[in-house]
Amino acid sequence: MSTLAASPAREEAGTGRPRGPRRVRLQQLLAAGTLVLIFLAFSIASPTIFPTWGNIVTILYSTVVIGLLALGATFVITTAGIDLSVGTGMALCAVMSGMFIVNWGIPVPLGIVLAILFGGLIGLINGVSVAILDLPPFIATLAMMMVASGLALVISGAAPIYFEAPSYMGFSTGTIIPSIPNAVLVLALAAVIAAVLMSRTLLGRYATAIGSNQEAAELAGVAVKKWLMIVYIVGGLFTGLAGVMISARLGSAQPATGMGYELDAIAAVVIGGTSLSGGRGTIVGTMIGALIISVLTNGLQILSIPQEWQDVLLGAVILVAVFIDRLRRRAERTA
Amino acid sequence: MSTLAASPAREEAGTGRPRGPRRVRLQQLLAAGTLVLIFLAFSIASPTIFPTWGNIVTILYSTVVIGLLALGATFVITTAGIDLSVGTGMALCAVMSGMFIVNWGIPVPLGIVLAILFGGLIGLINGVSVAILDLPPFIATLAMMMVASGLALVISGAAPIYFEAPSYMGFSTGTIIPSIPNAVLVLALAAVIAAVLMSRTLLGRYATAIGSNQEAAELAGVAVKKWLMIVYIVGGLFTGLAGVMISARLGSAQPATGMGYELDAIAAVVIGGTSLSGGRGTIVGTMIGALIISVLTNGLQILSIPQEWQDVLLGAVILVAVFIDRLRRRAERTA
Amino acid sequence: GRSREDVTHIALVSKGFQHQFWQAVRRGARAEADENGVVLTFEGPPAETDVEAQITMLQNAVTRNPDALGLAALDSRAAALALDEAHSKGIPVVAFDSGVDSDIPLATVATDNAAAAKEAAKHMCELIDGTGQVGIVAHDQVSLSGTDRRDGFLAGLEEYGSGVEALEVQYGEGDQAKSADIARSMVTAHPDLKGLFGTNEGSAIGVLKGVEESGRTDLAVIGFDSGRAQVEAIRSGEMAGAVTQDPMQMGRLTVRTAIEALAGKKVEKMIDTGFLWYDADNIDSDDVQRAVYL
Amino acid sequence: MTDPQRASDPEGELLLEVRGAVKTFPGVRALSGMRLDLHAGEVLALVGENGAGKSTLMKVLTGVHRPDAGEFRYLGRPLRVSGPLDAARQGLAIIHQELNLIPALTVAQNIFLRREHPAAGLFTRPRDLEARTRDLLDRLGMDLDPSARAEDLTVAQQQMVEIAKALSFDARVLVMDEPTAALNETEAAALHALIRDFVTPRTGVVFISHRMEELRGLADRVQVIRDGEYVDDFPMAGATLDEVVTKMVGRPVDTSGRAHAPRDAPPEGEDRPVLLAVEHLRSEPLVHDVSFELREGEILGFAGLMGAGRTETARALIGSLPRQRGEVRLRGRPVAFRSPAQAARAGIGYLPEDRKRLGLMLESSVLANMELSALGSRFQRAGLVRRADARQAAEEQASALRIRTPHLEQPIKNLSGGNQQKAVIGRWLMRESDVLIFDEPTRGIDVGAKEEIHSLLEELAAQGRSLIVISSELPEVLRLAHRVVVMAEGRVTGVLEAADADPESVMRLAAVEEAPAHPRTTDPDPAPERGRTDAPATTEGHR
Ligand SMILES: Nc1ncnc2c1ncn2[C@@H]1O[C@H](COP(=O)(O)OP(=O)(O)OP(=O)(O)O)[C@@H](O)[C@H]1O
Ligand SMILES: Nc1ncnc2c1ncn2[C@@H]1O[C@H](COP(=O)(O)OP(=O)(O)OP(=O)(O)O)[C@@H](O)[C@H]1O
Ligand SMILES: [Mg+2]
Ligand SMILES: [Mg+2]
Repeated sequence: MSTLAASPAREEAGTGRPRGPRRVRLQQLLAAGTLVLIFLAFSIASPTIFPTWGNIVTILYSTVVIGLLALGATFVITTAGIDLSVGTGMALCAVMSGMFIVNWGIPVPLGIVLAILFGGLIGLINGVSVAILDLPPFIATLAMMMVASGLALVISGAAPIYFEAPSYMGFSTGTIIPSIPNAVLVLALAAVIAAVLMSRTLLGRYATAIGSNQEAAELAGVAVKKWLMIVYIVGGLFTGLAGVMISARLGSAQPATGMGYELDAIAAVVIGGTSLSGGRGTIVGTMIGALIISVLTNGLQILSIPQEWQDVLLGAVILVAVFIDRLRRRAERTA
Repeated sequence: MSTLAASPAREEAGTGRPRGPRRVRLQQLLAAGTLVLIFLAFSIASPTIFPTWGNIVTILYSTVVIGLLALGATFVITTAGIDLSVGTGMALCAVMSGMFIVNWGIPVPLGIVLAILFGGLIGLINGVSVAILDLPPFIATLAMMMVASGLALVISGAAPIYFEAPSYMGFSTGTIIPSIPNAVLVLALAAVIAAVLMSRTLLGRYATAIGSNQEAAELAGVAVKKWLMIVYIVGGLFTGLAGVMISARLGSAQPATGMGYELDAIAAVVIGGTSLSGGRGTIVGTMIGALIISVLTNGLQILSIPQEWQDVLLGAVILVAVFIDRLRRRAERTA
Repeated sequence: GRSREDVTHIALVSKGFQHQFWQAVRRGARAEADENGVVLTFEGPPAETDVEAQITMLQNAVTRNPDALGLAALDSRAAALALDEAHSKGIPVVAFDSGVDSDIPLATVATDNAAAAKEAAKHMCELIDGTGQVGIVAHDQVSLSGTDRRDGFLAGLEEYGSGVEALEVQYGEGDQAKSADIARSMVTAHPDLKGLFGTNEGSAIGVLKGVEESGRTDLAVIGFDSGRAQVEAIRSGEMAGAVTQDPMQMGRLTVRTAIEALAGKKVEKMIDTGFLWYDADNIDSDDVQRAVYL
Repeated sequence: MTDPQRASDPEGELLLEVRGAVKTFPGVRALSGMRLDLHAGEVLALVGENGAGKSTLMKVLTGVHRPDAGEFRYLGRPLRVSGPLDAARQGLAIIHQELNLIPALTVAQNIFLRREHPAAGLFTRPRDLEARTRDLLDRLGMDLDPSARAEDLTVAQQQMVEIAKALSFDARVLVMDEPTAALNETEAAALHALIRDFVTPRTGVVFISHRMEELRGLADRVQVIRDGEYVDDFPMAGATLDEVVTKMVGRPVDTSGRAHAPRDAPPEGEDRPVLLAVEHLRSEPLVHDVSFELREGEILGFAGLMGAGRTETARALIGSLPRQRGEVRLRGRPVAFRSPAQAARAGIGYLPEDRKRLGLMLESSVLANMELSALGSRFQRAGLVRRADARQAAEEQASALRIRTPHLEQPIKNLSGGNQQKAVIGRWLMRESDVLIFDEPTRGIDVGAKEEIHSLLEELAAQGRSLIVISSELPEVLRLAHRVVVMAEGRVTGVLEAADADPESVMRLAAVEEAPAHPRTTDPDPAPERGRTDAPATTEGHR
């Protein structure tokens, strides 16, 4: 094969070696750059308030729910799928958590586990629709979105369920580490787990393979149906955890919330650099994406920009952020 | 066709030629079947009320706005894109229509045209983001969704704009043809135009080509950027028209509406059988999809099913509808 | 941001932003603020179900260290943490629209949604002389304003109209088009329907449109809140009447109370901004004119 | 034979035995009563026209498709496979015609997909995987980087990965479906070497190819199939090309075209007006400095090794790749196309080399694929598509190219590789254009069809159209070209008049720093055998 060795294309591949991994790392570094940029901008605009530790905690805290949903969504999107049911699914899981713990008096830790598992159940149903019934993910999860929002109301009797046990709220508001709410730790932990799943396990690899070329994956013997199911279940588990965290933060399960969260979550994933056409998922990117969104929201409110303008700016900045990301990637491709 | 004759496929070749077109027609027939089925079910459940002419008009009337948005979305989705900005974009166009006609006193017909063109402008911006800046349609239009909802509030001063001219309301509520509101005629006309655009013009062909393999289309000499822009502009024009129709119905431009309409519109398109992965768009299907949704909503309300159950059922039925559609298509493939 | 020393900053975190009711509150608050040379910020979540969004807004507002804070809590429990922080920072808090069950707020500038809706029910029963079917198009199924108005109205029907049958309540998210479709369906589904009630401006206008489109003219339509369309409909008789609260007054009083509290004045714990029924007869009276927003 | 110590051994153990295999697809009978024997120690060449059923047969064997009927025996026992992976694990490995790597995964991840030996059944072990891949690649003498992503590899390298994957199973039977279609002579030769190493007294190879020249050097036995049926099989040794082709097509075919290259009468080039002039074209990373002239009615051949940059040159020319430098003049007027659409409007069409990725709209019908390029120019009035005309023209084109499909509404993905290629060529023939750039125009096309396409290209040239033919098959270039542009490493290393163009001269120019690789390409009787012996010859150079 000495010819291959000699050909320029070979050199291309030669540089290819470190390129794959290094490229990703570099990109995330730069994506983080966008985040830092935005952060600095706000720090200059509001030096006394925005960059304070208190506010940073606020930002992190407000990232938790979207962050968790986005983590789950990253796996689904990596398979070239999409999950619109995370928002109302989260509400449903919150309600179930309330049913378990408040109405049925199940001990808090067990109740939390059950609520998370219930999220997995939602994911399972999505998985069946997509993998077995072969429905388009968009429509399958859209339907689930409606069903979940309905069920949340039915089960809760359309009324918030209030948690009594302080330990439950503590799960979000407590501070094992001084001045850092547990919710933030939970998100961090979840992110680490997600990162391992994505880059160090078969789940991540097969999800990528399926998203990159499903037929080829199938030909290569990957049990596509099975792994698709697992991916949606994993997504659902994160949804469940998000449901627990939001109800723990609010001290109550709000059956009617959730609608709209799915778009924010997907936005976070895409801003982070995961491709909606699949085959390319980065957990670090997703976290950065989620942070970009919450830093923007927080910063604009800190600067007390009139609310109608906040939407406009948020939209504009997201466009720019993604555009820069694009430029960078194109630059890399031709570099 | 000598080889066609000589080929082993000979047996089929005869029947083959007309098969394609006929197949499509057949499929739409069957999709319509699902609609008819649902309609019959409700007619049996509520024989005295549901199938009355009055209620049918109600259904058609309530289909207008979603229908128009779905028509526009069909083109975008055919290119494997997506447009999340149609909902709030519609609200913005309604507000602009109010500005033009009420605040600036532009004559109604011209004002309507301008409002529709404004929708085209929104589409143009989406088109630039997607075709020129090469941003993922999902994120580009998501950003536009935020910007539009913000601008609608800013421009209207967060207050509804009330139309005076009866002729404007008449554009929706009037009845050129006795007992059929003009809005329904507008939708019908729009659908016909869309159908022609999709199946008889370069626009439809190129949109399909781009959707099924953009690179191939490009190398085959299709001006991909140009046509992508046109597609998004067309989508925007339908959005504009929807904005006019909804404000004409309500007699006022409501700056705060629109959020959520985009998902219904996309759902209609997908239920109709257009593939979100592009390369396959059917206008008839989209209209059927839109009707399926509004028939379901109306029927469930007629039966005064509790709201929370309506969502559940709506979701479930959509799943089933799409699933049947899938089965049918698979059947065709292997038949 | 701005130089904080000289000017007084008051932050209002409301239950909503886009709906006209909240815009009216905002206008009233702004007017009062301008008169007193106070800098006002007004924020509210997109929907009255977005509790978390409101908590984040509240949190951010507290972080900004305003001189005083006004809150219309979507959920008192959820707001507790942020309120504690405000309290510990010595920021006086005024609750508005509905109470916050916490002793932190110095005062509550509110109105009784249930009572208002009950008033509406009373007139409904009179209009349909105590018998027949009545439909309710509510704007929200969970939030306080939604449930209070719904339940208040239902209770009112019980009390004043022995023979009145309330249909299954339907919810239109305060979206006029959706509410109109619902109203149409109700009218179609129940030929001998006597009256319809919309629980906020969007729902009311929707009901109005739905009835109008259905061609029925004999229905008693009652609305809630005001806004130009409702006022005109009441003038023209399409709508029998509506209960309105006094959102602008609510905004004014919230800001005024906050300013007084800052000035160290003693403030009343409970300030009721009240509500009033208006119809073709009293619509031009001064207090109605003051209450309704257009 | 190039490899005397390995005599063909039809008496070797019977590895594969197929009888009466039947497979039908909607509208198509791909296999009807097919038979096949493969003995240990032999390389069996499977030849047939496009759509004859070669790939289908192999897909049925390796569990991609379920056969409708037929008896399949492997190592004497009835063959039972649940799918490709299972087949491979049983020692029955296939390399598909269409590359089936997963773009987003690395070489290592692709090769050992589903064989990761995960820790605790879940955790991947990247280092271990790399190591295993290195061992494999070293054993095969492949210089590939285990952690390069498949999407960053050239077609040829992707092919190598597929092969490495197939060989990584300890396979008894190796099936290769047109593995050399995307390779040029040198790479093909290297592949042949691999195959020879693979074949032992206990293993056998089924080798599908449309490049008759290479078969003589490689195969022990040829089996010809036609229209899904077994035609004949015989030792390669005695067989002449014409026999094989005649059996394939079922009628005598004149293959003389390739017999006497280069074409004797190069049209008196000089006085023909220059249609297209390219000067110092530069398009990083693969094209550095390319200049050439295309005359009216001329066929300009482009030869070069893989990655020489011919494809990129063409794509920079039509504006689908950015160009940093250089001037292009069409009829003396400078042009700078920013998109293929502009080039097409100016009368320049480009047929991409990578059919599946860049040529086809797989989900769409044959018609939609064929009419695409001409829609805007020929088949519309005021934006309205004249569907009847388009269909009419497409049907004429389809029969002219002898495209094998039940009807034009058939999804093109259901056509055989070769017929897909014909459809894409047809796309450009349906549109009026003066300059046509064909990148690997006969990649995966059967001899008969290749012959047709060659004469078709000559016809076009005769009609005064100017053609650029990029081909990695030297004989093709030599046969068609009036002049041959040779490229290496993104530069033009020479332009040869047809008369002076022969494999040696071209190879010398193409393989710049690779001189030692081709000392023995001077072979006994150039004229008739040049094309065929070229591949093995270069290989000799390697070993
Ligand atoms: N999935 C499929 N669905 C329908 N028809 C198919 C399918 N696959 C193959 N065919 C048809 O079966 C016949 C044989 O196809 P096959 O790919 O085996 O031919 P081939 O000998 O490999 O041709 P080539 O040399 O061009 O690759 C062709 O007519 C093709 O159109
Ligand atoms: N499928 C592909 N994916 C990526 N690049 C490709 C592909 N096909 C061709 N190329 C580009 O073309 C170059 C060579 O492609 P290929 O393997 O077909 O050899 P070639 O066509 O002889 O080379 P060239 O045409 O550049 O002289 C590669 O270096 C690559 O840049
Ligand atoms: Mg084949
Ligand atoms: Mg090439």
